[in-house]
Amino acid sequence: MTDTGRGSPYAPHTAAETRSMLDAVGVDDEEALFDVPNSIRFDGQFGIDARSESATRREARRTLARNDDLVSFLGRGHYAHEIPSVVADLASRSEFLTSYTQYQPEVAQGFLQALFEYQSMLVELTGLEIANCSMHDRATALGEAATLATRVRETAGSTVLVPDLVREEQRAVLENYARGGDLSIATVPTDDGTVDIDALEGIIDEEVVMVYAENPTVRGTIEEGLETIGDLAAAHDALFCLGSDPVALALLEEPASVGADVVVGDAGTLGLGQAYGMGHGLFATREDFLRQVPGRLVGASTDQSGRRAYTLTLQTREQHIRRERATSNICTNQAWVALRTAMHVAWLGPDGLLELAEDCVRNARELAARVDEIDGLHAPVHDRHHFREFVVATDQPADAIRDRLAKEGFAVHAVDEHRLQLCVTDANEHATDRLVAALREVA
Amino acid sequence: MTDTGRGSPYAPHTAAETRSMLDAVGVDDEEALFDVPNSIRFDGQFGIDARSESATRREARRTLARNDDLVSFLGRGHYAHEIPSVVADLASRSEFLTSYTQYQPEVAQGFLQALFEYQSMLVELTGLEIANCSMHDRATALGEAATLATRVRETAGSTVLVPDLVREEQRAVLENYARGGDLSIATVPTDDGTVDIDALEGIIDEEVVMVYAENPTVRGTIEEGLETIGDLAAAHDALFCLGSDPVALALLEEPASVGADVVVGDAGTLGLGQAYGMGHGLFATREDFLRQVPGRLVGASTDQSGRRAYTLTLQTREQHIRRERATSNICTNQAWVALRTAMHVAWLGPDGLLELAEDCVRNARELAARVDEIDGLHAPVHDRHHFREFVVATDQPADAIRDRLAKEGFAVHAVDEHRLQLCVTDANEHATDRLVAALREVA
Amino acid sequence: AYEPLLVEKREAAVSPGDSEDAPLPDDLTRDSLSLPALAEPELARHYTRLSQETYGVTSGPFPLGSCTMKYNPPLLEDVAADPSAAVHPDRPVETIQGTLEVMATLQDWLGRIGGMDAVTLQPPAGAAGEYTGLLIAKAYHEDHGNDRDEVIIPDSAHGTNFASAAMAGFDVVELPSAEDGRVDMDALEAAVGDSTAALMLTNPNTLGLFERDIEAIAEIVHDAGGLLYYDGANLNALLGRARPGDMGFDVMHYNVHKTFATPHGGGGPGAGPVGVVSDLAPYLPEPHVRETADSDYELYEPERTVGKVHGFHGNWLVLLKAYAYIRRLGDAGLSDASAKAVLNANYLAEQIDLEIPYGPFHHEFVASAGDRDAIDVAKHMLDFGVHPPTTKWPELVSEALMTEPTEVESKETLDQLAAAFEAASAADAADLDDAPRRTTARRIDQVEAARNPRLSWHAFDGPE
Amino acid sequence: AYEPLLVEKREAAVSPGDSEDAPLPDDLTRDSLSLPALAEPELARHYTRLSQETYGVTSGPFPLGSCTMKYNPPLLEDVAADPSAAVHPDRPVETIQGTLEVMATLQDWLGRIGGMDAVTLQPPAGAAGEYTGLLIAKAYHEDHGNDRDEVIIPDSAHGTNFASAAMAGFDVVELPSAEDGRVDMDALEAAVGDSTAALMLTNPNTLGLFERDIEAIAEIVHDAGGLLYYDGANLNALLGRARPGDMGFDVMHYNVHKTFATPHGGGGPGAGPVGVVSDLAPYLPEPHVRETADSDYELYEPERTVGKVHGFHGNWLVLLKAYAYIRRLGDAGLSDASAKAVLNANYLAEQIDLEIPYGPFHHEFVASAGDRDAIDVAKHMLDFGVHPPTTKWPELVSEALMTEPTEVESKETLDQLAAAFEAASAADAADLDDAPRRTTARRIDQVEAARNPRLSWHAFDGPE
Repeated sequence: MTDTGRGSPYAPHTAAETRSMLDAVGVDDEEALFDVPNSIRFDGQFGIDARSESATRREARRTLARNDDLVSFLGRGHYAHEIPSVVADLASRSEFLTSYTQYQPEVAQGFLQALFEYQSMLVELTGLEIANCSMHDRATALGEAATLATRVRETAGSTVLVPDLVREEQRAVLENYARGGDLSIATVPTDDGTVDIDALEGIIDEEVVMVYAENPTVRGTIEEGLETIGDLAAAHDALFCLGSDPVALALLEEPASVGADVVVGDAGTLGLGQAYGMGHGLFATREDFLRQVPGRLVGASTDQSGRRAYTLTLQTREQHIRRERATSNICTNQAWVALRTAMHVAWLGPDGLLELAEDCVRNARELAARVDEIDGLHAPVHDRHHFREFVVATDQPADAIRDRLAKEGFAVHAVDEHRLQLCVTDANEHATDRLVAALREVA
Repeated sequence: MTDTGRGSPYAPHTAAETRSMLDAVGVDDEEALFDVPNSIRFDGQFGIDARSESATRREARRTLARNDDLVSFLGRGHYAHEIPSVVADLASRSEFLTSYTQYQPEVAQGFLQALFEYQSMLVELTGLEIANCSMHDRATALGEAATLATRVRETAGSTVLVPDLVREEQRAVLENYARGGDLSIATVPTDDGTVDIDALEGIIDEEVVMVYAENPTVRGTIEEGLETIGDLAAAHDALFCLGSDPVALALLEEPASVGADVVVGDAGTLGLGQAYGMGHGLFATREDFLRQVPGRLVGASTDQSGRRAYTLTLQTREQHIRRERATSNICTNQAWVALRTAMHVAWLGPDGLLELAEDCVRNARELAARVDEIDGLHAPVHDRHHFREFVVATDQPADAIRDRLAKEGFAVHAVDEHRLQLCVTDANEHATDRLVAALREVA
Repeated sequence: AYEPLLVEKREAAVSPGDSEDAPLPDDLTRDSLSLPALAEPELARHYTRLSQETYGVTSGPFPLGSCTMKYNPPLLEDVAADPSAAVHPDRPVETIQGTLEVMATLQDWLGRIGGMDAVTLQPPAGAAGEYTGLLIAKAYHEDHGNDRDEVIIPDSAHGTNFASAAMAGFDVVELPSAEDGRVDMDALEAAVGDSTAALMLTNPNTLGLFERDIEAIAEIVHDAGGLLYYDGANLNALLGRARPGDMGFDVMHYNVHKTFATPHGGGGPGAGPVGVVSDLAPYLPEPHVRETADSDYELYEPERTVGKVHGFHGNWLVLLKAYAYIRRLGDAGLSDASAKAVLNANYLAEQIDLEIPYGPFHHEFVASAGDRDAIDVAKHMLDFGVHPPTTKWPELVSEALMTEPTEVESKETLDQLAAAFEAASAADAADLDDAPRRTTARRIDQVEAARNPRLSWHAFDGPE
Repeated sequence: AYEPLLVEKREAAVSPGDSEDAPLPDDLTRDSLSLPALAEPELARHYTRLSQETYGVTSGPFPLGSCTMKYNPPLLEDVAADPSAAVHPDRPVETIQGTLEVMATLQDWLGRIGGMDAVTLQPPAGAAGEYTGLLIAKAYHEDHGNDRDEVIIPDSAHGTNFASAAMAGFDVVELPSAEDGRVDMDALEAAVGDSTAALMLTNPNTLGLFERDIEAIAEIVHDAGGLLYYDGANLNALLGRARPGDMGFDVMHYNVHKTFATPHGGGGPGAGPVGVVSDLAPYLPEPHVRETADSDYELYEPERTVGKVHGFHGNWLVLLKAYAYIRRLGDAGLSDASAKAVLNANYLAEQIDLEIPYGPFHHEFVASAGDRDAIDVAKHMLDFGVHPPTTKWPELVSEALMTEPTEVESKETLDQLAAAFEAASAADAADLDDAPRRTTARRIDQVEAARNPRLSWHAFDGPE
């Protein structure tokens, strides 16, 4: 391991072995093996210095230390829940971490079973019959839902309805999918933080291929008219796509029971934690759409000795076989994050998961009440039930409060000039007393 | 996982399962199974609150954060070398971490082979034929060497000779071993940081059962008269026990070549890092003493199908079989640390290990020269070659300099009123410029 | 040993409405939820066993062609596990300068490595990178008033190329390969035209062959007004020897989970950063990271941005690992990685007797199983303790065994692989039919899996 | 699969004197050094395979009597991996207040759990704890002018008790067990006297039986002027139900790697803290940790200290793990651990047909393999995927199978264990002789290993 700057520390070749391999191949050196015209030969000088392992670790740590140490009360689609130590320990086992997509199922039964279990948990949580192994993230899952809608809807149409409260970044991703699929996006207004059902009724028509709603919404409000939305979508032969996450799904109305055809969301909400927006796209749908589902599916089968075995299945939907007629271009997905999600759900169990979800309601309610008592702050702004987060009206400019809180060690979101948003989970509830005290100072 | 304060989170029993198990046993509740007189029954109230997993982690982190964040230039028998990430990753694999002493070798071949490889590396490094799986630490290994001496020496005698420069803590441990074994400790003076050979010649007699020396010494000096010490010991039928560590052994004179009969030391110097003095005792000796070696030994054998296999061997030396006539009381040792040491040695390879060792000489020499240029500091105090560390004479009181350096973020050792000691390895050499700058300020 | 499903060990149901202090009214909550209910020690055993039934790079050679299954250093995991890296995407930029510095540095390094002027890190996978690149090409042509709706793709290209082109709204024009396995220049001349938005190319291609005429290819495509897209799947063949930018490519993606050693994780997450020449830089996804005059970092919206391809900033933790890998290796390490990857492929090819119709190849080669079924040979290779190569693809070679050993294999493991190739391809029909025999599961019935889809444990609720 | 030794994969030699810029003169350096020379990917595969050939608690049931192989939560590893915990032992105490607070808290908790007045954390293992306790007893008696050189130990005690007593310079007086498997009171009366320094006792004893007469035992020993030593190996049976201090014990050790879930690590490191009643507190090893008046922590030398039993402060990282475990469980968790440990032992015993001569037992029982060799039965149990119990000990039971399932086993795994017991003990002679068959290695020749000791790879240098 004395090779810093001399070669790859991960190539095991001794000089003698390299020599004998070159001899076997019949060339003088490795350069002779590169069939590259001289006109485009590169001299190898990227100008990137090598570092020893410890120096690499130290430099990365020093650089990352430029991130301020803040307790985050941020949410809006990327949530932090406490990850049990055992999840990181098991997921980091190198057989899981370094394996490939399971194209040789006979030596990948472990990972396949774990993904099958992941799918099963999401089937249970959504009430739908099919969940895939993962999409890139919630936004791309939403995009895939829209293209699924165009494939499965019986009549033509080109409109996707989206509430005005969806994160603009997610909508931006959807817009790119829509552009490729010749779809257009139309906006459904909200009323006090949830979908304005009357307005939706006015907008929806036969052009609509999909209606999207979220529960909870990006403002933490809980939708109360999901069944109506589902009925409206069904009445117009439009898919009803619901955005959620595995914690909320444990408590809130089951998507299948309100007529959802597709559920999307960030399943990395369990198992991964804060990762600058990295997560993995939950994608569940109805059995009817089996041949149109994007993404990988693990199925049960039997092996030659008659025992139950797992394998990737229905691969004829996928790009490596169907190419431009595939249901999606997705190849590398977020399998390892799905593994972590499954481990976290399993660790919580039904009791633990439900309790975690209930605390998302209780803690938000309690924190809102405490914030509301502070002069200059009014919470929650929306007269709804909330999950994890809520909006706070501020007398002072919201930006100023946010910046002063950052100095006190807290990260909160400024929605607009006079509104903040606060998100509380098991990962930051221990700091709520300090947050309230700081808010009292700066509001 | 919602059971904080309700029971053990690691006992999987549901209420129904507990009930059915109690029924099978034929009792009403678990309490009925405790055959404890009422007079000494305890009510279970220790007054220790339970914590959730995340709260436990948070509390421990908060408590440990009371340790100041200092770059350590401390050594004196407990050394820090950079641990490759792969060592922690592999050693933490649960099969290694949670396994037991290998009393069922058929399902412990992996750990046994790793220990066999550890033994082999220490055999190579010491030049002696036998190395055991580990003692508790360097000090207990030294104690065990002394009791070995009493068992293997042909004539009676009761004196162990130890240089005056040995850490007093190590000597204190040895003294307890000596007391139990009816031995007494006598001191050999040193001359400018290494054993005073003339003085040793004057002291040694037939009463001496063992002569101990260190290379490098606790002051970082490299002994130059080891062969003479070995000859003197041999001439008086005394064992020659040498203290060292696996890094130093890669470069300095091979113990076997200078007549050492036993080598002790902290092998955790590689593989473990700073751990408040935790490490593991290296213990190597000559083949002649095979039946008298303390501690566990892994040997090669064959299994029923004729293939090479590993097993603990020569267990008749050990306490669980020989009881009060055992070669030692050691049972639980430091096997997992030995595993880490072997991994670290293997990661370094011969080139890497030698380079690391050579840098221990070069870096100490270079730092001493730089320190010597600072007004008020003189280094090295001893006119010897040094390994990792050296003593610095100070004009100002050493304590004051040490305390001011702590405020600047550095931990150094004050030897006495006007002497400091500095230790430099690959783990802190990146901070030597800053240390020198700080010394310039405070010296 | 057979490991039961989690629910088969213990399951329990809860009903949100049941508790006294239910925090929500009944009509807003679900009726019940039934999930596995195991204690931590039971989970630890379950997943430990599942891991042991999974073949990873640490299990042995993993020579999947075009997948670049190189060793994933735990160093990268340690770097990514730094608690300071766990930030929320809505944090104000002035509070996450560390994250932004890593991203800006990685952008810079990838640019140097690919010979590109600007790089976005947002695409979360290689296919997402292709899609991003094509969105950029589309926007560029639209901006220049060109109505170009065709993307040309060689028949030997990765399936994602075709699917990504379709997703971005393009028609695919498939380009047949020439007899030497490379681009057929006449066919290319015939295919390009006013509708050509881009040509997508892998170089070296999936046969491991360098497209020697790449400069001429670039000229043809550029002359027709099209752009050249580089699929970075095979970049591990060329590090330090040739850069897509220098070859004439306008857009490229990098697979950091291939070239830069971030773990594949059983199928992901990866990351598919996209590099572009300066003309295309205004089209990169937003937000983009850049250094400010005073050495801070900021996010901004590129002038003509194509918008977003990920809801946040891509797979940050994966990017961080790639950053650590590139820093660890530096110039010499990266160049050596390619040297040894190419040497290994050539050495391995030399050790096996199977026909390899095309060459000279670089980091991978495609052997033919001849009159054997490539899948049978692959399954039987499993019995020798190695992972087999990719099978039956590319179709240019019959019964293809597409083999990429990467630089992390030693002469010893290459010899082991070669022995497995030889033994499996020399086995008799009965042995091949019966393979694999030494794996956790024997040969799995794919037809049954597809005909009678059982995609969750709910499928086992009834009598099995 | 057979895994070669590291040196059998690749070895290289270096000679310190060879380099141009050798930092030391030749006569101070060794001649040469020959070690394995492998790259990291090769090491990762080597040790991954070795780990998979090792049975741990995460592999399945591990019912070794008196060893308390309970589940080791990764939480503990995370806590111990905190970089703030990595301090040097020579750091001034004011710079390591966090470490000292953890130690002081753990001392306090262990005191409460054992009913002891003061606790030292220095002994690095259970046997080191015994030795420490006996050094304390010796110093105490010497201080009181007593010349007491005998330690009384029941014949069923752990081997370490005898060895530790010998190491501390005592003569051992072995106490035969009564017919009921407990201390023979008459024999005890006969054994105690002016020479009695201490009686060492495990309670429940190695048969799992509680010494019901413990108060009378204490009276006898105390009346004779001796001290009572408690071997904490079986403490997992009694948490929250009975405390050694309340039973009359004066000194005890705790095995944190048994009772408090720190991992065994293939044989260590553990930790063996020692608790004492207040009269003995002045004799504890130095340095000892205590809280100061202003809530800081300091190290001091107990007035009549026995000195040191470890070169520094014991196995700090192990102690830190034990601290985290106790904090996680708290009163209710600790009590429940014992309740379930005892229930599990009784339930398992109920499920197997073998004779269990002594009872009522607590967390462990000793079954007899009857006319079978206990080792054969144990080896055959391996074939059923479980770890067997401790064999042939204690000798009070012929062909003993000493079984301690701990609280972490579920009804399901206990049933699995019971099935393995039944199948193995019912197997015919041929099957037993041939066992194990499904393990990495078959039955290993112990005689060969001892007769022809090959203790390093150097033994294979010549022709094997």
